[in-house]
Amino acid sequence: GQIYPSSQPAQGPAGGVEPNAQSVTIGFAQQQLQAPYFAAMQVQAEQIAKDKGFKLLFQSANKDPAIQYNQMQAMMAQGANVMIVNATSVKGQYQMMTQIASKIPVIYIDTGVPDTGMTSVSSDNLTIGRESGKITAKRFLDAGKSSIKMVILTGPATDEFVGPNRRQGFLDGLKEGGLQYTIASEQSGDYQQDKGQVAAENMLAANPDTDLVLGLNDSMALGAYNVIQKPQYKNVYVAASADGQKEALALIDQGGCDGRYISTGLNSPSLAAEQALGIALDVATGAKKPSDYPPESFTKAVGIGCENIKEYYDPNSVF
Amino acid sequence: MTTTVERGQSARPQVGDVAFTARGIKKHYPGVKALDGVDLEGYAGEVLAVCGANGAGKSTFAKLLAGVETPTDGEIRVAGYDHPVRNAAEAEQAGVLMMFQEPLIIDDFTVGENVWLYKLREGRDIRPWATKVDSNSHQTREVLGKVGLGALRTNQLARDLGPGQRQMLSLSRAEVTNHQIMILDETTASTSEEHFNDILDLVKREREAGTHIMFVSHRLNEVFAMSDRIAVLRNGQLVDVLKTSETTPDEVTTLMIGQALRAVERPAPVQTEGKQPLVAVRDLHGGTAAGVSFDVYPGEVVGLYGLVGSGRSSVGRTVTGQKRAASGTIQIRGEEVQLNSPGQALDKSVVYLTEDRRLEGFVKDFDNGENMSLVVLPKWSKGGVIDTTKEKSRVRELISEFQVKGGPKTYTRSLSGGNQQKVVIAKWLESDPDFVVLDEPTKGIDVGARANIYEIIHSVAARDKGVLVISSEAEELLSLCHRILVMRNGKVVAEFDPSEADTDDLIRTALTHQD
Amino acid sequence: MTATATAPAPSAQPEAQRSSPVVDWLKSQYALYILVALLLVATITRGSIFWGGTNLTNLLLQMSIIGVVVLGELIVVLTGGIDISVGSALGLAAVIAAGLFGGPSVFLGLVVAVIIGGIVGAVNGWLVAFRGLEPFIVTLGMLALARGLVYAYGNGIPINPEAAASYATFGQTTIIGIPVLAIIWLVMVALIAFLLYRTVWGRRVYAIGSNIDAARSSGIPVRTTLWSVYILAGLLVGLGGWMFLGRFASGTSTAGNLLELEAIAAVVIGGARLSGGFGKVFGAVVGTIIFAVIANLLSLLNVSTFLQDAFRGALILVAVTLATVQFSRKRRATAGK
Amino acid sequence: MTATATAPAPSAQPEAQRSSPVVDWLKSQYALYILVALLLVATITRGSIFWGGTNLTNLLLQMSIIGVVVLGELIVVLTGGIDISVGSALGLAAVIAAGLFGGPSVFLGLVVAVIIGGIVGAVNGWLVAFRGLEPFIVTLGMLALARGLVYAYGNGIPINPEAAASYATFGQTTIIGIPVLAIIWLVMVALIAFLLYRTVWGRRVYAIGSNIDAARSSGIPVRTTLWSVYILAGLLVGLGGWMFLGRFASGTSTAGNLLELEAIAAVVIGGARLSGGFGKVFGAVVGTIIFAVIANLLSLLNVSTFLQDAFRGALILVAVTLATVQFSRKRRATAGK
Ligand SMILES: Nc1ncnc2c1ncn2[C@@H]1O[C@H](COP(=O)(O)OP(=O)(O)OP(=O)(O)O)[C@@H](O)[C@H]1O
Ligand SMILES: Nc1ncnc2c1ncn2[C@@H]1O[C@H](COP(=O)(O)OP(=O)(O)OP(=O)(O)O)[C@@H](O)[C@H]1O
Ligand SMILES: [Mg+2]
Ligand SMILES: [Mg+2]
Repeated sequence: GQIYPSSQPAQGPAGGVEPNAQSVTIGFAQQQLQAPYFAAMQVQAEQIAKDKGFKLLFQSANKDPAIQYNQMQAMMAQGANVMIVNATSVKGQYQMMTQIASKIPVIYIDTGVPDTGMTSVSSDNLTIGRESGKITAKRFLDAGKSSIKMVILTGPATDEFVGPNRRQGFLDGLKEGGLQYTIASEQSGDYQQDKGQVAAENMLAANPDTDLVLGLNDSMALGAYNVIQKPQYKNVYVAASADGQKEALALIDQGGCDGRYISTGLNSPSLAAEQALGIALDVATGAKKPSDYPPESFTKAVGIGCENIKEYYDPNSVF
Repeated sequence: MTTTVERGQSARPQVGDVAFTARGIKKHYPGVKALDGVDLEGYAGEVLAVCGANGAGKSTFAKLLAGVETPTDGEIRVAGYDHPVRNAAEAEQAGVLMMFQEPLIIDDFTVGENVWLYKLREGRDIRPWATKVDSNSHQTREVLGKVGLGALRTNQLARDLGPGQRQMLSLSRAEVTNHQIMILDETTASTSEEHFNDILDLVKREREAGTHIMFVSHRLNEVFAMSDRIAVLRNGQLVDVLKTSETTPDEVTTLMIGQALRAVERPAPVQTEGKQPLVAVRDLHGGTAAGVSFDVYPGEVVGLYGLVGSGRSSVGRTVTGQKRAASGTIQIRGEEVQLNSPGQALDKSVVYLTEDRRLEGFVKDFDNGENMSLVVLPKWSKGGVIDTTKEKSRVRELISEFQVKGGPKTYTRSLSGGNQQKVVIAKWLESDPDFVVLDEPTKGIDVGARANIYEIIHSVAARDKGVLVISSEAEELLSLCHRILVMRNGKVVAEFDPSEADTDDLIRTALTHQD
Repeated sequence: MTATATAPAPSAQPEAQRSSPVVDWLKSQYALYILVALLLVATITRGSIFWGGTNLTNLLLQMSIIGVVVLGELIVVLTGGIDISVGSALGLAAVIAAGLFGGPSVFLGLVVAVIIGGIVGAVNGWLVAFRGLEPFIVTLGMLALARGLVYAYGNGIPINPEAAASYATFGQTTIIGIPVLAIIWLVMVALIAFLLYRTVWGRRVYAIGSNIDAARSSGIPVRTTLWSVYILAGLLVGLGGWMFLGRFASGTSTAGNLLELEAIAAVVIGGARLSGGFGKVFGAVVGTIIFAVIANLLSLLNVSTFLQDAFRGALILVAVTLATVQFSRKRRATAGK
Repeated sequence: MTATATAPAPSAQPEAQRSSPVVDWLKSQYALYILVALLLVATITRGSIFWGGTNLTNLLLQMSIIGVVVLGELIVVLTGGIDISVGSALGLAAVIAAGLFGGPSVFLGLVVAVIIGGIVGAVNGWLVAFRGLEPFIVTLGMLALARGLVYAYGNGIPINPEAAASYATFGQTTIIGIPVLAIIWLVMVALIAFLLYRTVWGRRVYAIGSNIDAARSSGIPVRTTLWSVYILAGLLVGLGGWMFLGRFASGTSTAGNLLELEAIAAVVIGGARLSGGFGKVFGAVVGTIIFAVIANLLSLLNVSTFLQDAFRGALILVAVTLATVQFSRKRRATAGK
């Protein structure tokens, strides 16, 4: 026999259309909690569930597709109607997600698996990176530098999609902004602040004439920011290509246009969660059909720098 | 022999043929010349006893013959085998069976499986269903019966056996393997007279089958009862090889230790009338001890005799807090005490010298100094910080006092068996206990040092302390103690005054099957 | 003989040393109690879902891959060793089986995965058995090396075999309701139990783990046996890698990540002694089920992600503590240690 | 007493010692050779940068936190135990020290972190020493529990103490060019060395690890000593958590993640035996430095992320294998085992 006889995506909520939001169960398979961005998404989702009254099953997979698969299966066993998935692997989960999506409508958030599921709500990492890159380019040009040497803090080796896009976007943004750059070194900071700090230390020691440390997220850039407090690095600046973490925004706010944390990109966990949960609820209650949605939709993409920081910085937000 | 002759019917050597030849054997360990040029032959169908003081090199020679170690220089040839023996596998092919001083038993295997261990040897193919069947068979029980372990269940874990039983268990392999040379390295050291008879029988059978038997023991009476020739080692050299029928124990002793042995004097009787006993034990149960009562008075050396399994060690362990008593009372100087752990007993100055050196005797990664100071360390320290100068100097003194062949920095595990025992005795006596239980204290100790240990025991008692000596050697107890208790089936069944009893009395009492 | 009053007759003494085999067996099965307790909790809290067909199938699938790895870990632990490279080796086997020649067939994948696993095991085993190195440090090196090769092989990007669809179909096939992957696991359980309990090789493994000196001096070929143990463990891990492909149809670079901890934990909670010589296949299987049920249950109970780890940890601690309460009390009473 | 002249004169005996101490010491220091080889490679490939003041300071900082944890792991391993909860416990100590009362002062943080570490250690130790549980499984439970509490405490979001700035300042303070954090580490090294080598407690730790039965029957309070070992290890880990705050000024939820593997590896590569009773502080320190230098070097050489793990693994394997080649050859020649 076969456990998943069909490979066609489900055309309606699992277990049938629910009469109202109170009887809906939504599964949310988060890829990890190791970075604040993802943790904030959970906090947001739980808030929305409370407000709207549906039942939220939330699981986090520690970056491992195998664990995520098990968790999704467990959610289905518990009667989830719709599933929101932040995929752990863009390429590696194709068959897995085909199987899952044949039984339940799947909405991707942040990271999706192409050609599976019904829709994907993600931040456009390329654009976000580019916007942040443009702001950084402007700062250097304003300061009279037309060419910089930079080092990059990347994600782990398993980062197949998001990181490379953020990196490419940022570099494109620098180029668009008219700044020449050379990359002296790239090391992984695992998207974590402490690992990012250590990697930045090592790269700066090897390349003391660096102008810019780019972190592919704010956590790592914050680690690098700690390093450049040392007097010998007083001419080194930090930028991130994404996230908009509160601590980073605070630094941008504090430093103003002379600050050494130049820019980041907005990748709002709450925006994304709101949008995805809205779709999920509509599908589960039959307000809309899975086929009503486009395969992809993006959340707002902006770069945040000293000039527009006031719009985005909220000291009381979770993230 | 019961079984399974595996290595074909290849012509068994005739009695009198050369079984092995050792030429110019040297074995040097870092800093020690364990053997320094030994030439020796063994013949088929004879029992060759090897005698020598502790550390003379007996075990080393045996290990070389068995191929467990490789000589630094020289060559050993075994009859019927072309190559010099270079390792354990070759020796096994050559038909050498060794019983180690510390028997090698697989603790997690059952008694039955340990008997048939040789079936796991190299070269035997993987035969499904071949392993479990034997270990519980009638044949297994028969084999165990021959080595005096008939009462054991074959599916009992070897872990639970006492040292004496372990020795006999490893000896059972002699019954199931085929060999031309059998080495018994102090196999009798912790066995009682009863088991000695089993060993005698075994040796007799083997010898008639043409096996060469090498017998290492510190008990000269056994050596004389069993052997045809006696090889005497001293400091790694072969001093002489004597015909047993043409020599005397005194002559052997003189050759071994360089001078004749003084007779040990029986201790002067102590006055116990009207005194308060140092230790009073009433109706003690625990382990195999089932209702034991006795007193030990200050200044007394009391002996505890019995067969293996009669409950002596259980008594010793229970009165010293090594094991908890199931019931019964223990009073020290009239005051009832609860000894729930060795630590508590130590606080009350009550200590137990184990018969199980391998398991509980010393710490294998410690050197002599560290082992000797293990118990008394708190006394040699201030606020928990060790006074190293004091430790060093006192350890040196102990080493010479107990005639340990080895320095303070030598690992105890690399010492010869007898020297290890001396380290363990020193460790306990240094704590200056009020009451000390010595379980087989002279196990593996040579005749020279033995006299020394006896004197130390007497000097302990002379300071108004109490000593309880557990031994499987009736003779030893008779010459050492003021009083001897005999145990049987977990109870004290008789008390003897050594001046009015002899070995036979003790053995008979221990063996009798009715009260 | 006429036994004397109070004292037990000598022939009765051996009985006093070890209690009856059934009691003994039950005593040593505290893993089983933990499992029963977990199943009880599952039944009470989420009975209908937990015992539902879907969930049971999921559970079986979830434990079959780690189950095979646990068997490999078990035999290594029995020798007194440890293998912390199993997770990475599984990943390597999966990735190369998926990628070599494009991964055109499921069967070829099996061969490749098993060979890769065997090679990793052979290297580990050679260093441990013939070079005398500490298994922990050897397999730690292998842990990093194999994981590194996984990353390097696909630059961190998952490798989808050409036969992905066949793998996916194969992985969810069931026979009389039981997933094939689970059947493979159970067959391996039987195989390893047979090897350990019924062959000379198995006895040798236990002997080496219990007392390597005694084993050596009894003429047991210690080195080759040790080597064979690591190789067999490697083969099992390779098989696990292939099963991974069957289940996920993709060689992801995180395949098998952190599996080693769970595998060792399952072996240990199943009653095996880390210093070797003691441990049963049955215990290891129970250990495997325990961890799978815990993970499944935490999912079913929808425990907050932030608290899941805490729950899992607390559960492990409480379980092992409770399960030993009676025994350790008894032990103390008799032994007075 | 007067020796009775029957035996050979004792004064001739001390010759029979183990071989010359220097040779012996050098033989057992293969970790040192590995380190020297690594430093050579570093000098050849990136000499000027590697030996530059900035990098040396970085290196010292990078090893001081793990260095303190390694000391805790060492004493546990010496007793024959293992503690795989050190990483999580460090994270817990860091997060709670950062968050409790808002983390208003560096000194209060120290007190809180050390207390948290001590509590974790006390629980581990109690279960191991008094309940007789297997250290691996106990600390595995604690690994999950403590990490779970970290997530739960801050919902996975980093906790920045109010005194973040003071932590940051403190963390980069140097005294005559040496970072304070490194000085704390070195003081701890000296303290642990003193405790292990010069006190009754230290001697007992070794005795318990080498032969627990002999230790017990020699009247050593085995349980309380074991307990104290785990507590001390916990205190050190707590201290490490506080140092983490000093260095990163933020209690991230990943603080200390996977530290346990590195700590055990450093202890083992430093020559300690996992079954207990054998191991030196010096070796553990060398082990710590080795792993820090490897990581630093791979960074300085700008080795691709995809290849770093593979390089690290291969380096470990080659190093331990080479370092033992000569000795095992010698051993075989003499022992012929
Ligand atoms: N592995 C070893 N390393 C170092 N020295 C050793 C080793 N084995 C034995 N020796 C030394 O070799 C010498 C001879 O030891 P051996 O065990 O042969 O003595 P023995 O005659 O059997 O003594 P005993 O009667 O006490 O058993 C001793 O000094 C001992 O310390
Ligand atoms: N109080 C006790 N409680 C539980 N077990 C005990 C106690 N005392 C001793 N034992 C154990 O009981 C077992 C008794 O073994 P065995 O019958 O071989 O020795 P024994 O008869 O006491 O000694 P011996 O052979 O010296 O006469 C030993 O393993 C010992 O450790
Ligand atoms: Mg000897
Ligand atoms: Mg006894």
